[in-house]
Order: sequence, then C-alpha cells, then structure tokens
Amino acid sequence: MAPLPDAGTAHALLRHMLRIRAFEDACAEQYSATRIRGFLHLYNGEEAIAAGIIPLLDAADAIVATYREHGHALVRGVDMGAVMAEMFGMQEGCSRGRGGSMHLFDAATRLYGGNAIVAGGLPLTVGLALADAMQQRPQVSVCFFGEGAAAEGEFHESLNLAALWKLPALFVCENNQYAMGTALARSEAETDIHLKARSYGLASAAVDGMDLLAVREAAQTAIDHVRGGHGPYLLECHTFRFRAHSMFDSQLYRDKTEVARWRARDPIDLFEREARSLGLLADDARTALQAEVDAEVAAAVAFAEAGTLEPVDRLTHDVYTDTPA
Amino acid sequence: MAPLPDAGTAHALLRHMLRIRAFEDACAEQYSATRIRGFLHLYNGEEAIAAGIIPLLDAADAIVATYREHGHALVRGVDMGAVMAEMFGMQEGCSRGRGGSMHLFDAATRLYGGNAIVAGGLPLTVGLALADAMQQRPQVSVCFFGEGAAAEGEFHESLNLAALWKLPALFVCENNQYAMGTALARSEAETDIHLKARSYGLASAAVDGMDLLAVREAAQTAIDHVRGGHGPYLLECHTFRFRAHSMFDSQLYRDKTEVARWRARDPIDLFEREARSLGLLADDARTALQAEVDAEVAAAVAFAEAGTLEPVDRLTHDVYTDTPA
Amino acid sequence: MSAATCTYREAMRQALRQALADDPRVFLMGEDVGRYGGCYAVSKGLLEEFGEDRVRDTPLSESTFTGAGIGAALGGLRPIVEIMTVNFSLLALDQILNNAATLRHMSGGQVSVPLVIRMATGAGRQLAAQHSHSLENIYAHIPGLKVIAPATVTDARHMLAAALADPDPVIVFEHVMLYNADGPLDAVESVPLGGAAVRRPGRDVTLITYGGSLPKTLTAAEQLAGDGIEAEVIDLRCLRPLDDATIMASVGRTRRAVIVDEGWRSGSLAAEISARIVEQVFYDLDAPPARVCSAEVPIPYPKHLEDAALPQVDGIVAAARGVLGRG
Amino acid sequence: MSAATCTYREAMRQALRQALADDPRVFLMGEDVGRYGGCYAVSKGLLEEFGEDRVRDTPLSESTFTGAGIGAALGGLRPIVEIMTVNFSLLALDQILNNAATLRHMSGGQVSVPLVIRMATGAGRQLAAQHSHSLENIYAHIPGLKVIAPATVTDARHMLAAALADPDPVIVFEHVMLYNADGPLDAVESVPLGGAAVRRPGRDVTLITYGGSLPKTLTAAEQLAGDGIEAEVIDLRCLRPLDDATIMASVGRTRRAVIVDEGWRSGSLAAEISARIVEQVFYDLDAPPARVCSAEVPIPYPKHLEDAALPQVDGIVAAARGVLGRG
Ligand SMILES: Cc1ncc(C[n+]2csc(CCOP(=O)(O)OP(=O)(O)O)c2C)c(N)n1
Ligand SMILES: Cc1ncc(C[n+]2csc(CCOP(=O)(O)OP(=O)(O)O)c2C)c(N)n1
Ligand SMILES: [Mg+2]
Ligand SMILES: [Mg+2]
Repeated sequence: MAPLPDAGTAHALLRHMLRIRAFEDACAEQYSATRIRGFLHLYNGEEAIAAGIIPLLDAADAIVATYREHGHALVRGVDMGAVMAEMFGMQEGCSRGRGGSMHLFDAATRLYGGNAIVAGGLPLTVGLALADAMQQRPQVSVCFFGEGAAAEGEFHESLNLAALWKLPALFVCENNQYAMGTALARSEAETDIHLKARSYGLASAAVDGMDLLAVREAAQTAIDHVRGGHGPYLLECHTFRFRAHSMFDSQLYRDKTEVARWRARDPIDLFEREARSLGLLADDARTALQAEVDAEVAAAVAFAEAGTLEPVDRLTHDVYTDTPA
Repeated sequence: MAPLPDAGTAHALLRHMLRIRAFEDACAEQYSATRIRGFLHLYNGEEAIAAGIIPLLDAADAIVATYREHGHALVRGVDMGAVMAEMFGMQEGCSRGRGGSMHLFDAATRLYGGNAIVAGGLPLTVGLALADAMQQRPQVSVCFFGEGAAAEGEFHESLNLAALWKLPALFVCENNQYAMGTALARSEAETDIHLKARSYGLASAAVDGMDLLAVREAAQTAIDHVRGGHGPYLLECHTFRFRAHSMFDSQLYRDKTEVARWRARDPIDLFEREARSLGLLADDARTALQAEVDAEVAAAVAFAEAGTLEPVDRLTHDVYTDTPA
Repeated sequence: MSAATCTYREAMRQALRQALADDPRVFLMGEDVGRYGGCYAVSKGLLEEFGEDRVRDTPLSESTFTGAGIGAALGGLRPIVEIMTVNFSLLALDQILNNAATLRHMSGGQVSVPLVIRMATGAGRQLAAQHSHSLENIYAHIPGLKVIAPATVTDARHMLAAALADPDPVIVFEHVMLYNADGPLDAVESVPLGGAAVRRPGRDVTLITYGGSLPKTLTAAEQLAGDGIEAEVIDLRCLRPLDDATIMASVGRTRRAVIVDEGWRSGSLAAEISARIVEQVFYDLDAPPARVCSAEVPIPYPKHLEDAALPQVDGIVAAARGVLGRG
Repeated sequence: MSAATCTYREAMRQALRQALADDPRVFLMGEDVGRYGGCYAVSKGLLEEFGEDRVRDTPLSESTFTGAGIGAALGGLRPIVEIMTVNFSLLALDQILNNAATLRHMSGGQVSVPLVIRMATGAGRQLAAQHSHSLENIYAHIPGLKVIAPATVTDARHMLAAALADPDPVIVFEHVMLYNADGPLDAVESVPLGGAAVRRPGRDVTLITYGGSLPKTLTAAEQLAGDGIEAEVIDLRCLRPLDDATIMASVGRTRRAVIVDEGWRSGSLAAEISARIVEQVFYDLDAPPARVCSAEVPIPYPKHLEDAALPQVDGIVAAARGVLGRG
C-alpha cells in the first residue's frame, strides 16, 4: 500500500493534473484556431489516472496508450513543447509531427504510442512485457485503454496470454462510461470490467478514478504485484470525460445531469481539497502552480508556433529503417 | 429437466452414436485408401455431445459446427450417403463435393457448416439467433466449437453480443482437452471454460460429455432457457477425442495413460450399460443396431463410390448467386 | 435531369432511410450508428425514426458484428453493417473473406449471403497513419464479394438499394472527403450496381478513377481542357466486378490511359486496370497506361505531407500530359 | 556448388535451429510450434532443443500473439511468429498493417520492429476454401513490410537469417506444396533478403513467378524447350520490394513476359508486375504480358476442381506460346 504522499509529492501531483488540464484546454483553443487538425481526444476529467499511476513507474518501464494520451505523455515527462509541436504537425514534435494528437511517441521514456486502433495496444503491451520477462528485466509494461476496448477480442486474448505466461503487464482500463456515444451498459452485458479478470485468473481491482490518492494507492498495489513477479493485473478506474469524444460532438448521447454529477467530482478540485485538509498543500499552492503551468503552456504553444515543417522530400523516409536519412 | 428417455428414445440415441462411430471408422479407412483427402477430423469419443443435444432441437433450429462435424450432420439427419459422397468430393455430396470433410452444409436441416476457421462460427451463430429474434421465430441457434476456440477474440465478442442482446443462441463448447497438440492448461489461464460466461452475465453449465444422459439433461435445461427467452447459454461438455487431431499425428503431446483413462469411459459403452441397467435397452440391442449401422455405412460408401464429379466447367458457378446455372 | 442538390452524406442517409422504410428485413448495425448518429453523422436521426431494433449500436467488436451480419443474412434478414472505417475493417476481414465471400460456393450453392457492408475510406482529414487507408484493392481481390464506390450524390442516393437487392455480399466504400460534398441529385429512380460511368467525354486520353479521386480527376480534366487536351473521365463505380467494356471502349478510342487510385501504388487496383488494358487493347495503345496513386507510406498527419502522399490534381495533369508526350 | 539435398521443410528447420542457436534474442512463437512440432512439422524437435522459453506454444489468438511479437520486437527481442497459414493471418492483419508496418514511420523513426512472421500459403492439398488461399498480394501491398517467398531449398535454408538481420518486419511465405520437396542445398553461407533470381536463362520469353509456382514454371520451361522455345525463368524471391531491375533486364531482352501467380487474378501481384513491365519497358514489348493466375473462386475441395482452379504447367505453356504468337 502506498503511504500518503509527502507535501512535495502532493505538490507534484497537483502540478501534473494542472498541466494536463491547461494543456488540453490550450489544445481545444488551438484546434478552434485551426492549428491543430484531425481528431483531438481530450483528457479533461481523467487526469487523476495518468497522474496517479505514471509517477509510480520506473524510468525503464514501458507505456502504451490510446489516442487520448496527451496526459500520459506529459506526466511521463515528454516535453510539453514537443507534444504541442506534434499536434501542430511540426518536425520538432515528439513524433516529428507525423503522428499528431493520436500518435505521441517517445523512445527515451519508453512511450510506445498513441495507438488509435481501439484495443490495438494490448497485444503490444503483452509483447513488451514478454521482452522484459525473457530478458530478466524487472520492468512493468503498462497499457492504458478505454472501457470500450474491453469488448474487443484483443482484450480477451491479451489478458489470457499475459496471465497464462505470468507476464509483468499492468492493464489500466480508463472507464469513462462512454465509448464515443455508447454508454457502457449498451455495449457490455457485464459492466464491471475488472470482474472480467476472473476469466483469466488475473488479479484485478476497481477504483474511483476521480480520486487521485485512491488511484495512486491502487496503482501501487498493482505495480508491486506485477513487479513482484505475481503476473499481470487489471486495474479499472471509474472516470468521466468532461468534454466531447473528439473535439466536437453534440453529446446528445448523455444527460446533462450525468455530466454535472461527474463534474462536481472534478479530480483536480477533489485532490486539492483533500491535500489541503491533510495539510499537504498550502492554501495558495494551486494559484501559484496554475500560473507556472499557464506559462509552461504558453511557452509550449510558442515553441510549436515556431516549429518547422518536415521537408516534403522526407515523406518516404523511415518507412523502413534503412531508408537513406 | 429432461425426463429419462423411453426405450424407443434410448434405442435411437444409441443408434446415433453407433452411426457416428461406424461412420468415422469408415472415413479413416477411406482416407487410408486415398479416397478421402485433405484434413479429416474425426469425432470418435465425442459422440455423446452431438447425440445428446441435436435430437432435442426443432427442425427449424439452426446449427453451426466446426471442421469436426460429421457427427453433427448425421444426427441432424443429413443423409449418410451424401456426407460420405461429400468426403469423396462427389457432386452427390451434401455440399456438392466442394466442401469436403470440413464443410458439410445442409440448408434443408439448417446446418450452416462446417466452419474451419477456429471460432469463426460463433459470430455467425449470433447473427442467426438475431435473425430469429428479429423475426419473432421461436428458434434456437446452436454453435458447436472446441475449447481451443475459447481463446480467440471472437469467443469473447460473440458471448458478449449475444448476452447483451439476449439472443436465442446456445454455445456448446466441446472441451476435448486438446487443441491439436496443445493441452487446455497450456492455452488458458482459467481452464473452466464455462466460468468465462460470468464475464457476460451469461447462464452456463459444465457437464460430463461422455455421459449421454447427463449431456441430454443439461442440454434440455439449456435449450429451455434459450427458447424461453432468457438469453443465450454456454454449455461446456468435457470429452476427449480418441483419435489424432486430424487423420494422422503422432500424439506425442499426450500421455498414453491419459488416453486410456478416457477410453475407459467410452460414451457408447457407458450409455449402453446405463440404458441396459435402467431396462431401456435389450441386452442384444447393440449387436442388432450395429449390424444395421454397418449396413448403412457400407451403403453410404457404395453411394459415394458411385458418385460423379462435378464438371470442371462448373468451377466458377455459385461464386455469386446469379452465376448462370 | 438535375432536380436538386444535396450533400453526399444526406444522399446516403436518404438511401438508408428508404431502405429501412421499404423492407422490414433491412436493419443497420455498427458502432455508434444509433445514439451518436454515425461517426460521420450519416445515420443521424435513423434511430429515432426506426427504433432500436432496426438501428443497432454495437459494442466495439468488428469481427463479431460483421459475422453476425453474415449470420443474420443467412437467417433471412438484409443487414447493413457499418464498419466505421476501412482501417478497422481488417479486424473483420476473416469473416468477410472466409465466410461472407465463401459460404455460397463452398456449400455448393445452398446458401446466399445478402449482406451490405458500408465503410468510410480514404485520407484527407489529417487523421494520420491508422485512419487514412484506402484498402479497396484488398476487397476487390476477393471472389464472392461485389465492391462498389459511389462517388456522386446520385450514386450515394441509389447504389445502396442496388446493393441490397443483390443476393450476395456487397462492400460499399464511402470516401471521407465526399461526405460534405454538395452535388446534383439526379431525378432517377435507381442506378445499377455494376457498370462504370463516363463522367466526362473526351477523345485525347482516358482518366480512370473512382471514389474520392473523382472530383480531383474532373478538376484535372478541366485544367487539361484549358490546354486543349480533351480527357475522358471514367468513374468505375463498381470495383468488383470491373466494367472492362466501358474501359476498353474508351481507351481503344483515346489510345492513352491514366489510372487515378488513392490506394498505395504497389499492388493497387490501378495495377489491375493497367494489366487489363494491356491485355485487352495493347495494340491500340500509343503509350503505356500511367498510374497516379498514393505514395507508399503510412499516411502522415501534417497537411503538407498528407497532401504530398495522395494523388492530387497536379499529378493527374502531369501524368495525362506524360502519356500524351507533352510532359 | 550443390553440397547435398534435403527437403524444404528440413532446410527451414535448420534455419530456425541456427537462428535460435546464434542469437539469444531470437525466439519462435505460434500455435503448436512446440509440443506438436508445427502444423507442417517444420519446428519438430526445436522445443526439446531450446526449451519452452524460446519455443512458445500460444493459445489460438492470432491477433494477440502477432501483436505480442511486435511488442517483443520493440522490447529488444527478435521474435519469429508463426501463423499456421495465411488463411488465419487475416485475424492478425490489423496488427500487421496498423502496427508492425506503421510504427516506425508514424513515430518519426524512433522505433523499429525487427519481427519475422512466417506463414504457410497456397493450395494443392485439397484443404478447401478456408485453407487454400494465396494472399501474398495483400501483404505485398503494405508499405513498411518486406515480403519474401523462398521457393528453393537453399532459400529456405538462408532467407530466414536475412529476414532476422533486417531491422523491419518481414513476412515469410512458405508454400504448402514445397515442404516435402527435395532439392539441392547449395554450399553458401547466406543469401540476400532482396533480389530476384534467374532460375533458368532463356532468350525467347520471360516467365516470372515465385513460391509454389516455381516448380511448375520450371517444368513448363522444360516443355517449351522441347518445342524450341527458350524461356527464362525468374523467381521473384522477394515480393516487396520487387526487383524491377532483374525483371526489366530480362523482359527487355526477351520482349515477352508471362507472370505466374497462384493468387486470384483480379488485384493480384501479377497485375502489379504486368503494370510495372508496361510502365518501364513498354516500347521493348512484342506482346502484352500475360498472366497465369488462380481462377477467381474459393478453392474447392475435390482434386479435379482444385487443379482446375490453380495455375498448372499446361496453362503456363499455353500462355508462353500465346505471347510468342504460337498459341
Ligand atoms: C478498432 C476500432 N474501432 C473503432 C474505432 C473508432 N473509435 C475511436 S475511439 C472509439 C471509442 C472508444 O471508447 P473507449 O475505449 O471507451 O475509449 P475513450 O474514447 O472513451 O477514452 C471508437 C469507437 C477505432 N479507433 N478502432
Ligand atoms: C483461426 C484458426 N487458427 C488455427 C487453425 C488451425 N487449427 C485447426 S483445428 C485447431 C485446434 C482447435 O482446437 P479445438 O478448438 O479445441 O477443437 P478440436 O479440434 O479439439 O475439436 C487448430 C489450431 C484454424 N483452423 N483456425
Ligand atoms: Mg470510454
Ligand atoms: Mg479441443
């Protein structure tokens, strides 16, 4: 079990969440300004998951995420400017501008994407964990995916294979209640995703994904389990996206009162309140952090704006590794 | 719950199993005589499943099976001669000779194959059940598949979709302990297949697949459940194939004592003994039936031998429905 | 003949609405086709109009809901399965190839699979490498399937009915860049499933294309006309079977062909058309058929690279001039 | 150079054994590759020799164990994934196309996927419509993949090492009718991954083929020689990228080409080769390139229909005579 964070850690955790929130809001703005294009899936409301889990990982652990992965990249330590530049399609971006919002990569921190095929990242994670296991490295490979992915065959296959081979993989289901416009109960006959772990003899738990400390505690348990050689783990985090699925949708598929109910449990506010009541955070800490974060975001936007386009004659480079550079 | 069969039914059930056994043995012979080619997956040892379940179905119910489906076709009432002719590749075969052993079809009895992609039949079954449900027909669609199929993504997806939509589908897992050379425990982290139904809130049961009366009873419960509008059902039958996976394999992957243990529970012998002890079967019934069945098999082989090849100029017919006949 | 104009999306929605209204066996099933109204808003309003039984939101399970469509077709219904985009259709390709395309022949003609599978295809919206494929040739390669690519508003309005009337599985490709396109809705009752259309007559060179590349090809033909080059533009409409007669009649006359295909060049449908032209009218050709295809790269996100990866008007014009020896 | 003969299966097994012995990062994974020894007995004995860690039996989960191969490659290993046959590989095609082929480009060159995927392909064993596909062109269409088809014992023995040495994903097609074929094992240390081979020189016509059709094509060339027609036979060896130089040098000389490809005709690799020939050496051609492909049907079970569906020696001979105007 994770001990309560100390004041420094609490500060850092709040900072992670504020960075994500401010970054996502900036992305929305930049999308409206048509500097970001394509699909744009924002993480507002779900910050406590990435912030609760990723700081507990080792630098050599691996992460696979979805198209809704800005927050994961930021918490993992990918430079915010490089992430924004990626969304601007600039070669200073973390995927050289080629991937955009859905395909953030960073080999240095072992972030293996940004996978935009729903459930497509689970098998990759199994393989990354297999590589660690076979090479006797004490790493954990973490896969983030939405609850919509739990219906895909690869969810079933991957959990089985990981459990069968007792691989060091942590599967994190970010259950934000909707897959695009489809409510969980309209896509799953059994809506408790973590219970599906029983089909594979897999350890699992569910946690309030709006409560950063709860996520952190559950994640520590899960990571200890996996790193301790006890096989994979499925952690379901109940959460909610505060914005539309991708940049725009009319959100007719969900009720305003449902949105309001979840918004009332904003993970940033919840954590700030709790950390303050625990004496871990000064009353004005958030304000100060917010200013810091806003400045970082502004700098990231400026960095992206100053970015350059990859020359067109490099279009075919890196289709293969040996393409002339 | 199914009442004990009467004497006539017991007789018919034994006959079903004897027909399958004799037919399969004849197939093996004809394979050695090179009149049957390709893959040949025999059902010896598993007879109690098809014989226990299929006679309980209505004529308008639908069946989807695998490449190990001779027994299902025979019990369903497909003419034995047409099945043998199919294996000989003759146009008098039940799929006009085009399908061979793995692809027995019979539109008249709603046998929709003979599907040789492992787990490929499950989605089809979901669709057949959906068609019945949407057209308010009181039918049950039954899918037979091996325990190896339970690892495939389509197993997961199909059970979920069927449960979500409460479709009248019966999923019968013929758990014969091996998928080719892979023992169940080497492919599934959780080896109780029927327990996986919990992930979909699906009704399920496991039954001794060597005990025809037990299968029949469990199947009646399952069919009543499905036909009664209570949604799909997963029935796992524990069984064993007495022969190699396909015609030849060295069977080094399994122990002779394991084979012997299962062979000692031959479903035909078990049933004969039980039925006799219950007074449902005369002591000489089997001998008489065997003679009858042997004659039927001999006639089927003769029918197949007398078959004709589809003219080569018909090769491209029926790629599309409107191909000129 | 032009009665009115509407968008391609609206035409497709009208087609769906009519299909659902006309035949109780027809239903629509796929991810987010109901509450959400379709990922490209094509089916908006249909759930409200036809109810949950006829407009079915599915879980994320491409292989199974496609296979269920096949089973439902076997069971007497006329399913329309929507796979959001061709990129995700690979998850269902086993069902499409090994079941939908195969069951009839393999069963000796006992069963038919009257199934329609719609999917969006193509690039142009900066959706990057996992959302921008044009995999039409993978489907056009498969015996047992018919494959169509309505490129005009009128075809979008009417080809679905033709597909549903067909007793065999039909794949419908809808290019993502067409949905917002406005065009005339011709006052016709129906259009045939097969057969290419000459969208512009011309005598100097034949430009052969389909789907999302049709508007670009027509624009290229305009530009060529400004140079005194009269290009004939053929819209394939149906990618399997191909309408050889229309293609050969045109190329036999113009003696020159350019094929425009958003698929990756190697192994493309354009290659098949080139091969057929050469097989059938080799001795009428004044130049080898040219292909304008996508660059052989996963389509990148940024606009300048996406544009560079796809067939564009300039490239079509240049290829046409090239086969005319005026490069 | 011929030191000895062995079967194709044995050569492939030796290649696997050497790969496992030489590099601790290499492992083999797939359905029944271990205890069972492989569905075509290629890996028999390797489990006993290298243990369960290096020779991994997987559950029936094509998409996931292929995806796990990609992940393991990202993680520093050199996986060899065996998919029993190309027929089942469709279940894994999403992983292969959207991940293996794409990750490098999409990540801006940050990662490589050094993965080898082996699969059996082709017909001839009366396995009917769900077990007899030749889908090579589906794979050869995909940028980011390399695709090879060893057709000789020597290539079977050595191309795997070349594939493993390559930093990018390589698909290996092994035709089911080759496994039992005996042939000379040349005393070479290695063979290159790319590049076509001229298997028989000739001046009158170029026969271009690969994989399981090579033996048939060589037999056809023999028969043609009996008629005084000297056919050059090119074995493509690598289907992506294609070795245009070798093809064009030959066809430029012979001025006539026949392409033999077990894939279905429409949308085949043969079409791509035909298109390239016409694009590159049109003015050297005396006749249009001809294609000998499979009939466009799900391959049926009975021998006479299976034979009729596949390219055969007679058909190749006839096509060659056809392009020579001696039909
Ligand atoms: C295989 C596949 N099918 C469909 C899509 C289209 N799609 C993108 S996101 C999405 C919803 C996924 O929902 P969920 O897994 O819950 O993640 P969330 O977006 O809620 O974070 C869908 C249907 C896709 N990208 N991949
Ligand atoms: C998708 C797919 N993968 C692999 C195969 C090859 N194969 C045929 S049968 C079989 C074993 C299946 O075992 P199980 O489902 O238990 O059925 P059983 O043969 O034991 O009846 C395998 C691997 C296949 N036909 N389809
Ligand atoms: Mg979700
Ligand atoms: Mg089994």
